[in-house]
Formats: sequence, C-alpha cells, structure tokens
Amino acid sequence: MKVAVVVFPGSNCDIDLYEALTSVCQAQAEYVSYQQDNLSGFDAVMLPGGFSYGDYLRCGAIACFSKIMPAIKAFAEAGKPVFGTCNGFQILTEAGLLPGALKRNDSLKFVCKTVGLKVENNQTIFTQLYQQAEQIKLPIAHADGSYYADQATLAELEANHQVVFRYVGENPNGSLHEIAGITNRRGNVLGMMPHPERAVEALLGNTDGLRLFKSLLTGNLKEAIN
Amino acid sequence: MVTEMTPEEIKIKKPYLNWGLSEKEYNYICQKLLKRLPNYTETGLFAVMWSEHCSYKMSKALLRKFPSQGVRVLQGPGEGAGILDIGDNQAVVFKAESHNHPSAVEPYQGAATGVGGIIRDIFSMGARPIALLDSLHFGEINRPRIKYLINEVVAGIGDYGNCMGIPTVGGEITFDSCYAGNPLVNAMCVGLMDQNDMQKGRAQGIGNAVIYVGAKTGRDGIHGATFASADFADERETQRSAVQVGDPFMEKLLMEACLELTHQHQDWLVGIQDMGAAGLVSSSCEMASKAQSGMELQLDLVPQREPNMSAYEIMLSESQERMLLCVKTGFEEEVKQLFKDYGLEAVVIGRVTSGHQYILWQHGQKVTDIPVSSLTEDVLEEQVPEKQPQRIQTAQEPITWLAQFDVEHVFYQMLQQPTIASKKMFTQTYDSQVRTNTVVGPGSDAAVLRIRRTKKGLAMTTDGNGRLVYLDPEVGGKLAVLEAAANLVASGAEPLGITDCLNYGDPHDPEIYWELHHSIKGMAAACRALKIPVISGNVSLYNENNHQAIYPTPMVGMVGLIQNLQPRATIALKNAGDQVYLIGTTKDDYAGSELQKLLTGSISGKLQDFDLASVTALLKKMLTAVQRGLTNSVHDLSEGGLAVAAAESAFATQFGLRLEVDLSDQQLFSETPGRFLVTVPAEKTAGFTDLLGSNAQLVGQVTAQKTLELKTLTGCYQLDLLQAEKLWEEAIPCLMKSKD
Amino acid sequence: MKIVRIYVTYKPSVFDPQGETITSAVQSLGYPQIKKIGVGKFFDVQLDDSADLEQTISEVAEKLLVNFNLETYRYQVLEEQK
Amino acid sequence: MKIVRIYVTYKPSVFDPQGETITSAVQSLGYPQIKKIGVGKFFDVQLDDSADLEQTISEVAEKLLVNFNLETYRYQVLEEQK
Ligand SMILES: Nc1ncnc2c1ncn2[C@@H]1O[C@H](COP(=O)(O)OP(=O)(O)O)[C@@H](O)[C@H]1O
Ligand SMILES: [Mg+2]
Repeated sequence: MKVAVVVFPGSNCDIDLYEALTSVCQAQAEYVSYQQDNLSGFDAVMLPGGFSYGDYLRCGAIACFSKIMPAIKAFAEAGKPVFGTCNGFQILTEAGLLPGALKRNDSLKFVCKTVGLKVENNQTIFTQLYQQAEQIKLPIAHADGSYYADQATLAELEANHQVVFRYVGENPNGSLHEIAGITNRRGNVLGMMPHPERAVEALLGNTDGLRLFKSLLTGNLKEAIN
Repeated sequence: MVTEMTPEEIKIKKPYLNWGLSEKEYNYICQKLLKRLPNYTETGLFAVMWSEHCSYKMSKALLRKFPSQGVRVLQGPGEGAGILDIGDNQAVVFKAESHNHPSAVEPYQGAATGVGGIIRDIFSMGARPIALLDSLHFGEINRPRIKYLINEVVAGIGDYGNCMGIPTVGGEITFDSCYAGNPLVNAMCVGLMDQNDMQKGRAQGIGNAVIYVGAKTGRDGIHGATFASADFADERETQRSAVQVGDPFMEKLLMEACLELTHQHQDWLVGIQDMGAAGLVSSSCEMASKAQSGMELQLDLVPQREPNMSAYEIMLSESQERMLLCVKTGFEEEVKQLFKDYGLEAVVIGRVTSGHQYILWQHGQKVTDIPVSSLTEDVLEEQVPEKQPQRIQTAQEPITWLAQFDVEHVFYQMLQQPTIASKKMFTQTYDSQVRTNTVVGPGSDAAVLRIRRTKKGLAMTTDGNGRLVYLDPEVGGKLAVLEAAANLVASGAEPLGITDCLNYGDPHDPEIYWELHHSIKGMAAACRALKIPVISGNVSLYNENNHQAIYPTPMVGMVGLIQNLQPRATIALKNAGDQVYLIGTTKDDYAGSELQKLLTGSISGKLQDFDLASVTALLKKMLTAVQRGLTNSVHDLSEGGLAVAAAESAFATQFGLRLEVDLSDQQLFSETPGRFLVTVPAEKTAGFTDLLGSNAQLVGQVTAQKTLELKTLTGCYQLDLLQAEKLWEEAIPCLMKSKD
Repeated sequence: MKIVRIYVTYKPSVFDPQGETITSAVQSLGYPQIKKIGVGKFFDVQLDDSADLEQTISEVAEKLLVNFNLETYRYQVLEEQK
Repeated sequence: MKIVRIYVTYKPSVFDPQGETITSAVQSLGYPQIKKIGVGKFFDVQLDDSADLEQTISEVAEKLLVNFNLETYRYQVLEEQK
C-alpha cells in the first residue's frame, strides 16, 4: 500500500504523518504537493495538520481551491481511503467531503493536550483494530476544533454510525455531540481533530494512535463500507 | 512627501539627538570618518547602526569576558546564531533574543515578531528550527493591564510558533512588581543541521547579486533599534509608528524556501542573513563588512508596500519576514524561480562592488556614499562609569531568620505563589509536540527532544532569576548559569553551550552598568568552571518605566546533549518503594527566596556565595548517575526548596513521599543551590551511593499514598498532595480570572 | 472602481463563543446598559467597474468567503470611485 | 433599545497579511476584476435607550474592542427597537 501525504502551503504536520507511516509502520509514503493534479499510483491519501494558508479567512478554506483538490475528490468518490487530521479535517469539511464545519474552540484559545476518546465505530477501514467502545487517549492541538452541524445532519451522522471518535471526560472545544472524528456516509473518508500520528512511539509517551495506521495498512480491508 | 533637512540643517538642528546619536558621535563621524557632513539618509543610517542594539558599543567590552571557545564550537558569537558540533556530522544551532520594548507597546505583535525574528536567525544559518523556548517576566498578576499583557504576550508567542510548526517546548514565567511597566519577553530558538549546510552572512565576490526575498517593505518600526536603545517613558503616541505585524504563514514559506536553497543549492549561494533590527541597512552593511566588500543598492528595486517611501524609511524599516541573500552572478534566475515556487518574491536589488564603499541609489540620485566599516567597525566604544549600588555597599548579613511560621500553611501557600504555581494555563496554548520529536515538553526541569535516526537527544532550558541578581549580581550571575546546568543534568544531558539575553536598565546609570558588569563576571566565572561556552546572545538595555529599572535579569538559555535517550529520568516519581536521596548540602539560604517573598512581601539580604568547583564536581557525578540509569526520577531544587520540589515530583503521578530530614522546618524551604531530589530503585542504591558518596543522603521512600510525610528536626507533617496539586494548578487561572 | 462591503455573521442558531465572551467582559467592566454584543466580519472588495457586480460578489461569497454551514452574508455597495 | 454597529479595521499603514492572502486567493480563483480585499470586523452593540450612546460606545471601543496600536474604528446607529 502506498500513501500520499499532501502538502499545502502552511502544512506543518506533514513530516509527522510521513514518519508515522514510514519509519514507524514501515509503509510506503510520498509527499504530494498541492500543485500536483494526480494521485494515480496511491492507495490512500492523508491530509496533515498545520496552518494551510496561515488559517487566514477560515481554517482550511483557501486550501480547498488547490490544484490537487479535484484529484482528492475523485479519489474519495472512487471509494478509496482519505484521511485528514486537524487542519486536514478542516480542509475536508470546507471541501464538502465531510459534512459540518469546525469553528473556534469555546475557550477561544489554542489548546495542546492529551484527551480521552471513545471509539464509537470500529467497523471502518481506519479503526478495525480498535475494540468497539474502547477508550483511548490522543493529543489534540488546535484553536478551531469545535465541530458544528445542524440538527438534521447530526441526526444523520448518528444514525449512520458516522461518528467514529467522541471525546470522553472533558469536551475540550465545545464540539456538538462531543464529536472528535467522523466519516462520510460511505466510510472511506475520515476526518478527526486529534493527532493519531503523534501517538505512535513509546519514546514519546503514547502509542494509542498506532492502530489507526495499522488498520488502514493491513490491506485486507474488512468490508466496512455500507 | 516631507522634504528632508539638508546636511547643514542637520548640523544646526541636531535631529540625530532624538535618534540616539550623541553630539560627540556626530562630530566624530563628520570630522574623522567622512570628513564632510552626512546627509539626512546617512545620518539616519549612522544613528541606527551606532545604537546599542546594533553596535553593542557599551556592552562589547563586557561581553568579551564570556568564554566562547571550545572543542565543539563551530560558530561562536558574531553570526545570526552560534553552532556546536554534536557528532555524526550534525550540529545544534541556537540563539535567544529579547523583544521587551515592542511587547510593552503592542504585546501580541511584539511577542509574535520576537519569535519570528529568532526563527529567522536559526534558519539563516542553514539549520532547521526544531524548538522554541520563552522566558517571560511580568508584573504581579493584580491589575487588568498586567493580565492583558500576559494574555497577549502568551498568545503572540503561541500563535507564531504554532503556525510555523515549531514546538514551544519550555521556558519560564515569573512575576514581580519591578516588571509591571516593562515586561521581559525573551525567546530562544534551537535548530538542527548537517555540518555541510553551514551558512554565513557574508556578501563577497565582485559583481555577485544582492537579493531581497520575502515580504514587502512598509513603514513599520522605523527606528525600532534605536527605540530599543532609548529610555522608555509613557509617550504612547510617538511609539505607535514602531508596531510591526507578524505573518507566520509568510515566514513558514520563507523558511522552507531558504532551507531548500541552503541545503540543495549551495553552489548558487554566497551568504544569507535575516533582516532583523534596523532591517535592510544592518543586514546589508553587516554582510559587506564581514567580507570586507563594497556594496551598491538600488532602492527603487526594493519591493515596497506603501508609496513615496524615502531612502531613509526603506533602509530603516523593520517590516518582518524578509531575508537578504548574496548570490553568485549567473544564478539570479534560478534563485528567483525557487522562491516563486513558494509564492515568494525575490528581487536583485544590488551588487557586491570592489572597494569598500556603501552606496545607495534612489530615483537616480546617490543618496548614500560612505565606507561600509564606518557603520559597523568604527563605532566609538563607549566608556561608562560604574558604581556599586548603595543596597549592596551597605554590608548586610545573610538572612538566617527564625520567624515562626506554620509549615503546613506555608507549604500550601507556596505552591500557589505565581512564580511556583503551574503554568499549564499558558503552556497548553503552545503546540509543544509538532514534528513529533518532543520526549519531554513543558513542565519538567528541561525539555528533551530526540534526534531522529540516532539514539541521541537534546535537552534545553531557559533560566534567569532577577531577584538573586538584584541582591548580588556576581553571585546571582553564577546562579543563573548553575540553575540551567542543573536542569540539564537532571535530564541526563551534558551541558554544551549557552545563549543569553541580558536584560537591564539604563546603562548610563553607573549603578546599572555596575550590575551589568558584575553579573557578566559571575556568569563568565560559572561558564569557565563548568566549561560551557557562550555562543550567542543578546543585550537589552533601557528596560525602565518612568525611570524605574527592572531587576537586572540575565536569561540563560542552555542546550545539552543526551548520548543515549534510553535510560531516562524525569522529575516524576515512578515506583512505590524507591529510595529517596537528597543530594547536596542544605544551608540557611533565604535571601531572595520564595519563602522570604511570601513571608515579608519583598526580598532583601546578602546572597551567600558558593564554591563553583565543588558544585561542578557534583553535577558531573549526578550526570553519570542519570546516564547510567541509576535514577528513576531527578528534580533539581530551586524556588521553594525541598518541600516544593518534593511536591512537584509527586504531581501527576499516583505516588507520594515519606521523608525524614536532618533539617529545621524553615530549611525545608531554603534555596541553597546545587541540590537535587532523586529517587533510586532498591536494586540500584548501592551503585548510586558508591558514585555520589557523601553528597547523597538517604531521606526516605516513595509511597503509594498521595501524601507528603515530612519529619524534620522539630516537627512532623502530613501534607495532602491531592489538595496541594489542586491548589498549585488552580492558582494562576484563578488570579487571571479574578476581577481586580 | 467600486467597493462592496460583504458582511458575514454566524447564523442565529450557531453559538458564538466570542460574542458571549465580549458581552460578559463588557458587562463586568461596568456597562450594564449594554445588553448584548454580536460579532461579525466584513470584507471590503474593490472591483473593476466592468465586473458584473452582483454575480461576482455572490460567486466569491459562496465559493470562498462564506461557509454556509455556519454563516450567512449580506452586502452593500459602499462607494464608486474614479 | 438601540443597536450600534462598530466597524474595526487595521489602520491603512499597518500590514494586513490576512487581507493580502485572501486577495491573492480570490485572484487565483479566476477573478482578476477583484483588485483588493480588505478585512475588518464589526460589533453589533445592543444598548439601553437610557445610555449616553456616544460616550458608552467610545469608552467600550477604547477599552475593549479596538487595539489602537493597529486599528481604528467607526460606528453607525443601525436601528432603534422598542
Ligand atoms: N513560558 C513558558 N513556556 C514554556 N514552558 C514554560 C514556560 N514557563 C514555564 N514553563 C515550563 O514549566 C516548567 C517549570 O518552570 P520553572 O518553574 O521555571 O522550572 P525550573 O524551576 O525547573 O526552572 C518548566 O518545564 C518550563 O519548561
Ligand atoms: Mg529546575
């Protein structure tokens, strides 16, 4: 399996994803510039965290108009795995690949810390190695992570089991329904505010994110798509 | 457009006095250096380049006292940042910088652009910035203005580093009323590089291109450098023109582009330097000066954000996110294309010339024609009188004090003192983990980062305690260096080198110059004893508000090397049953202590000197113990002494401590330097005590209860650690929220 | 040259922590006469005269300047310049 | 009840990186007819009729809503409600 790590101007967790995939999981990965228009040869696409376009206007808004975006949309429509963390999640919502939006944290402040999460759906290609309802801990680092969608959209997300990760204990940003990560209807696009790529090595104190990458890389994808 | 004064008008009206140039200096420039009257632009260039901020004319002689040599030193003071060899053909690069004055005026942007500036210093050397630290000193948290300053400064630092994707991993925040009108905002950046990528800020080779890259030039911060070198009174209106706005997104692009250039196209590049204080003039003439070249610049080619900028404004602007390159003739187009790929503008604005003149053209006129060295080398070093301050002259006794106090009450109070209380409220707004190398982030003695694809790590810390330096600059200077070294040793790192920010009041005050002199003397002595060179630094003078100087506050930034990250100690207790040792001797040291501050509301007394040689020997043994993996936790004792260190070691763990010490009640809070609290697993105690000998005293065990049991010579105490931790964590949020 | 000001606000149903924070800060500063402060942003767009104003503005707002999950907008022609 | 809208913008001499970035984003989206986009924020302040409008607004703007190092403001009475 070969993974594209897309780099936008201002992305800054690109190396973290790349190293998690390559030096930790021994997978194949390549950086792909926002100026390219083609993802052929890749089996999965990952959008890293950071501050694309300085978070100017709205987080992720300007990155949506990059040359690479149509290729990412086509990739997602073809049912192949697309993953975005933090700014990557914001880009996926701004691009309409995931419903809803991420707004300023209720505290109005950037927050970097480790939070508790519950795995709400382990029937996805990204979470198949977690237990259903398992509690894990992952780092967050964002100022705009408060998930918002209107009532109808929220009801639909819940009904279709699209909420994959939910904050437990404390809600660090004011997200509705404590939502930390969601998929699209088909389950092949996952966006989440927490950073699993920061939790893949014991040396750095946490390995709870490792199974997300392993789930995706096992290749023998359980047919998680409904 | 304003018409500029003629050279004769300048001679008569003396506008340069307002720009910080003295009449003596002006006359020297006219008579000895130019043998004519300088025009308006030239006078402005002299004023800014001869300011203390750019020329170090008053501090230079003192800074020479610092040792700056060593086997690892690849680049000492004099370039954007210092560089040290860490083996495997790699090097660590670091520097600290103050942005006190801009932050006092506009705290958010002042702090943000301070971070932006120090990052450029690191990547201009060819290094990838890997970590930021900050050292902040504010007034007591008791007024809305102070709370506003704290919130804005912390946000400015966090937002810039977060956006750049450089983790802010450590630092310090203290509070004292002397900083109320003049907060200290010091930032440090650490970079990592391959030794073959080392760059210098030089412009040489006749005909080579001088290329400007990055943001456009506006009228931002004109005379920022001289502003940083002048007394700071409440004239807000006049200072408003100095506000610069940072654009971390632009800087991120600039950094990536410059790193691509320095790592992949060294054959194109001759030199690179950032435009910091005094912008274009200082970067260009320093690059020419270091290579003993001449330079001609066409100011009409400089990208400008505003219409009708004068030569003076273009040269002195402190617009952010700009770099200056010297590129070999023939590679100009390649360089432009490289920057264009990052969405950045690169423009050839001049050439290196033969001879040694600095020539500027604007609108077809030669607006400046002076020797390069007249701006850089020929600055008159200023002799400043000095005098021991009254408070130090009046012979004082060490404070040994026997005022009665309630140990339990003081213990809980102490943990809520803002300087000791948890700073999480602030540090958690910094991304301390981005780039996934942070092994130990904020909240320990030193931050630790791993170096990918090696077993090694880098430890780093900033330390400065103005109170102690105020009581005795020389001893206080030694203590600042020692505290930093102790923090690194506690993390298992061998201290490699120092950067510093020297924050003082107006040096024309003989007492303040004396403080500067003697604290440097103390720091230098400690550096020599510990064999740690000073490889970069920064001087910030005139830190006064309405003629009230801050405490003399040298900040020491220190970086150390961990050869093997594997056996690793942190401050946190690891295991019930571990033996607890107190390392070093505890005396009655209360002058400048947190206990004195708490009980009396102020600080006073004579600081006791200490023996550098024996402390150095102790640090060596401690380092060996940590490196051999004999310790489960190590914490150096600083503010609040043993009682506070013990509590901090237990916080965020499920353990407590049972301690019995040969000390008086008040010695629980004594701040004698050169001490550690260490826990050792039972099977390693023999090895540990063999190594530390009489320096180690067994004082108790780690327990599975959340209590701190303390038995002293005079009393027995049961302290509730859960309550203690709660008070410690909530103290600052509570103060920041309260409405007075 | 025309200048068009586009006002963007959260939809009424969306909680705006900034507005709440500012309102309570103002009240605690001692202004009980202020009942509420709402926050929004605006964009001053300088347009060529040749441009089809209405269409350009609505396109740019919809594509980029406004996120319809959260926000709504209004606009107003501020001035015409020579 | 009155509603007063306070408009806050950067002073013209102050560098506005956000405005620059948005302008170039819009231009590269294919809108060369847009020459410049400036960004500002506004506050809709609901005031008691009893309040001395001019004084309250200028005080609140100066104390809280506007950073005079960088910004300036204007205001406008939007509507009077019962
Ligand atoms: N401004 C700051 N930025 C980042 N980290 C900070 C800051 N202030 C304090 N810290 C962190 O909090 C911890 C405690 O700080 P301090 O009390 O100064 O430690 P010490 O006494 O060991 O020098 C340190 O780990 C330090 O890195
Ligand atoms: Mg310490």
